[in-house]
Amino acid sequence: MARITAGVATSHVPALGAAIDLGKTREPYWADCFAGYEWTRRWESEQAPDVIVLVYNDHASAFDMNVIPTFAIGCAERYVSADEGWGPRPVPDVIGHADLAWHIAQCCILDEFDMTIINDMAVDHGLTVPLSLMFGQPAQWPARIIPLAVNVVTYPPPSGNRCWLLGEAIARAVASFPEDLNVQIWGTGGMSHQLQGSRAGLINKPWDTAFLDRLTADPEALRGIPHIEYLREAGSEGIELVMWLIMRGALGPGARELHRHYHVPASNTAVGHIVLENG
Amino acid sequence: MARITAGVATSHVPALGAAIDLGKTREPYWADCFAGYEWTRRWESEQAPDVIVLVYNDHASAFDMNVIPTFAIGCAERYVSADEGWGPRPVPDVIGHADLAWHIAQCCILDEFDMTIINDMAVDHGLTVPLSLMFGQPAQWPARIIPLAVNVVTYPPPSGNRCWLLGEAIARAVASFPEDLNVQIWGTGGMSHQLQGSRAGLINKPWDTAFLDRLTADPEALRGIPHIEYLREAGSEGIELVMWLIMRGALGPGARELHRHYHVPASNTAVGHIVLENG
Amino acid sequence: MTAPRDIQAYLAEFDDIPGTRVFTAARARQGYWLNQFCMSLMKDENRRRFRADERAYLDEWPMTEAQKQALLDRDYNRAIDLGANVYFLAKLFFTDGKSFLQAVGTMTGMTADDYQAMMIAGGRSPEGQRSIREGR
Amino acid sequence: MTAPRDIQAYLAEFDDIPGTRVFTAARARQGYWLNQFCMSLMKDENRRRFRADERAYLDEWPMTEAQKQALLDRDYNRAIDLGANVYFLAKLFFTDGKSFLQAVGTMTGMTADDYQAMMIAGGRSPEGQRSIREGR
Ligand SMILES: [Fe+3]
Ligand SMILES: [Fe+3]
Repeated sequence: MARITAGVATSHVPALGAAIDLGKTREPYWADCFAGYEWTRRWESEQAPDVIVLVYNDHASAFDMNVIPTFAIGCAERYVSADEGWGPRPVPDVIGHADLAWHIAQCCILDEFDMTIINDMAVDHGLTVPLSLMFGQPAQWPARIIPLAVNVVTYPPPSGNRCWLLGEAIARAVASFPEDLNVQIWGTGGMSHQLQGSRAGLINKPWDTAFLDRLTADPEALRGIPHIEYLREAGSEGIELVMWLIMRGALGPGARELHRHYHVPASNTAVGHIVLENG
Repeated sequence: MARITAGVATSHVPALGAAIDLGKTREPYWADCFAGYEWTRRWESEQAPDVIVLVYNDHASAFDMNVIPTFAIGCAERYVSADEGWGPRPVPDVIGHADLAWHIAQCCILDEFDMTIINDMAVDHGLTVPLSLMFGQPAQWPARIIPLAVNVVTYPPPSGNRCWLLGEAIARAVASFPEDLNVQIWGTGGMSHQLQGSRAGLINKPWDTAFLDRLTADPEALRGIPHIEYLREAGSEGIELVMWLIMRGALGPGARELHRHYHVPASNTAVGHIVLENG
Repeated sequence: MTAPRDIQAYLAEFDDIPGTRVFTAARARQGYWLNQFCMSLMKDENRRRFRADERAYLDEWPMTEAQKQALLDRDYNRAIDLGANVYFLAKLFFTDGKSFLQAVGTMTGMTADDYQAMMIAGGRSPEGQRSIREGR
Repeated sequence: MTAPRDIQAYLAEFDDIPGTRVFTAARARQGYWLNQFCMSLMKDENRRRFRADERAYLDEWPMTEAQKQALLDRDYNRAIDLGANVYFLAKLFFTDGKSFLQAVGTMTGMTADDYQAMMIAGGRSPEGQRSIREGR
């Protein structure tokens, strides 16, 4: 039986990917930021998950203004890296797990989630930067990936509560998959950042820290945070944090914090990262 | 304030469109079938709805195997007729109501429906045949249309209950739209038909009749019909009837039957049609 | 919530319907390229190229030989067995200038006239066609 | 259900955030072609054509003159006022060989060095930046 063993959350700042691709991770600007992922890289190599349900948002790469799915689940065999304007990132193709992805898609639709099934899409930095952070620069990614793209660009995104509920539905679906698989779920994006206007560069460390604390101390409280609070407190792009709630909703109430990292800045963004053991 | 004044359901058999386009509606094969729409054509011209929320399914026209949205709402200004293999139907472009469509999309997402927003798509016979049935061959369609495409091709489609709940959410959304608009909601597809295999040609008049009866006599009972019952009783393509429940869910409990028509056959299909006054 | 929660039980019931193949994930995956080929026939240019040399056009798609042969033979039941869905196949029906009535009728083993006559007489009865297991 | 049900109230709150334009339906509609133009820069061929003659390439898109001028000027605040979203604009940043840090900094009125220094010092404080109405 497949089981979700852990949840991982991390920012997915494109500059982090560029720093890895260009071999700059030991430069003074980046060293502390990347140091916080070393624990996780060791832990991931021990854990060796078979499949990762990777919750991220497409940043106007696979989806333009013509098709805006709230929840899109990738059921393909393979995904290429998107060309976001400076050529595709030099990373391996992402190999899907079509059996489990279709299983989750079907279960979630029966569970009254209005999924969009995707069989062909390019994946952008939102998905590939977390892979690079956890796995470095391997010839091929060490796990199969199920991309779950959430609209957080065009308003309204799904509510935090809806994200949490989807996480619960994904957990039920994984638990009903007959094959014995070690599955992780990752939530990506955030933490506080704003990429526009006179308020650009906003960072709210106290709010981010409270968010990280509440992932274990009071996760239910996170479900009720309205969009306006993300926007006011964590900046216009901080809304990405609703995606962490899909990850958290998929874990049990007793999930335990194994590792945490918080660093300012990476480009315009507060980098946040946490590893939760399911329980 | 916008208000949903009526619900209309009808089959959307492509051959009905072809019969209209080719001027064959008075031929013996077709005359009785089209006669049942005459009452509605007069009624529609009196009603003069401003906007129609037109629930239909795309038949592998706008959406291929690469993108399969459960609920896709058209927010565009205009939609062209799809080329389904014999050239586009010679019908006017469909003019959207982007203000109301975006309003419904936003409200439904806040209401925790996981909509896919669409800004560019061609519309196939599922949408254009009902327009031809109700409005004939005008130079332009007399109402603005909000296409709502439901996946009933790749399994699982949404449950009947989920469709009903979406109808309720659409009704709340319309009621909160500030402009004074006469809005109808149409549910299309069905009734019993099967387009494959040795069971092709299946028609189940008693089951179809009971379905039509229950739309006013016991609508709540319709919510609970499982997919397998549609498949067994109404044929593999009879599953389209779940779309009628979006229409019915958008009307009040006291909706009243104004008109009904049932005819076998149109091509492979049992044509069903009903007009419900909201209440 | 009235939907069945157990996807295996949900899917298993579909195999109990006589002469019917439900377009499940398994079929959607098997028929992916076949169905994408059908979609390509929505463009007149592609219809022309297909008509000019069916085999050559089919060879541009990564389908199995069996899938290609089913399409060349217009053996729609076989195509559906191999993952086709009728709404995708419809692009081929229409490319051939056939109606749904004509094309679907070929899947029943009946002559076109007999199938048409059955439909005019009220269609195929659901009696005995609902469930293999229960014989109803 | 914790989500606000009243869409007007939901949207109205967004106007209370200093220096922030939320990508609502109204903005998405206004910026449709501008954003679709940006998407076109995901192809190297289009980036080359754009770089060779920006004005001519922009004229292929049904944008307003004001939208085209904002893009020619790389005035990203103005572009966002006219319906752009930053993730679409990013295709232009990258076409120009600029990072998010460089491009976003230009929207603050600060010099690139000052903006970079502010970020290294911990970023912009949210104090006074949360609500115009409440001055907090
Ligand atoms: Fe992001
Ligand atoms: Fe249909």
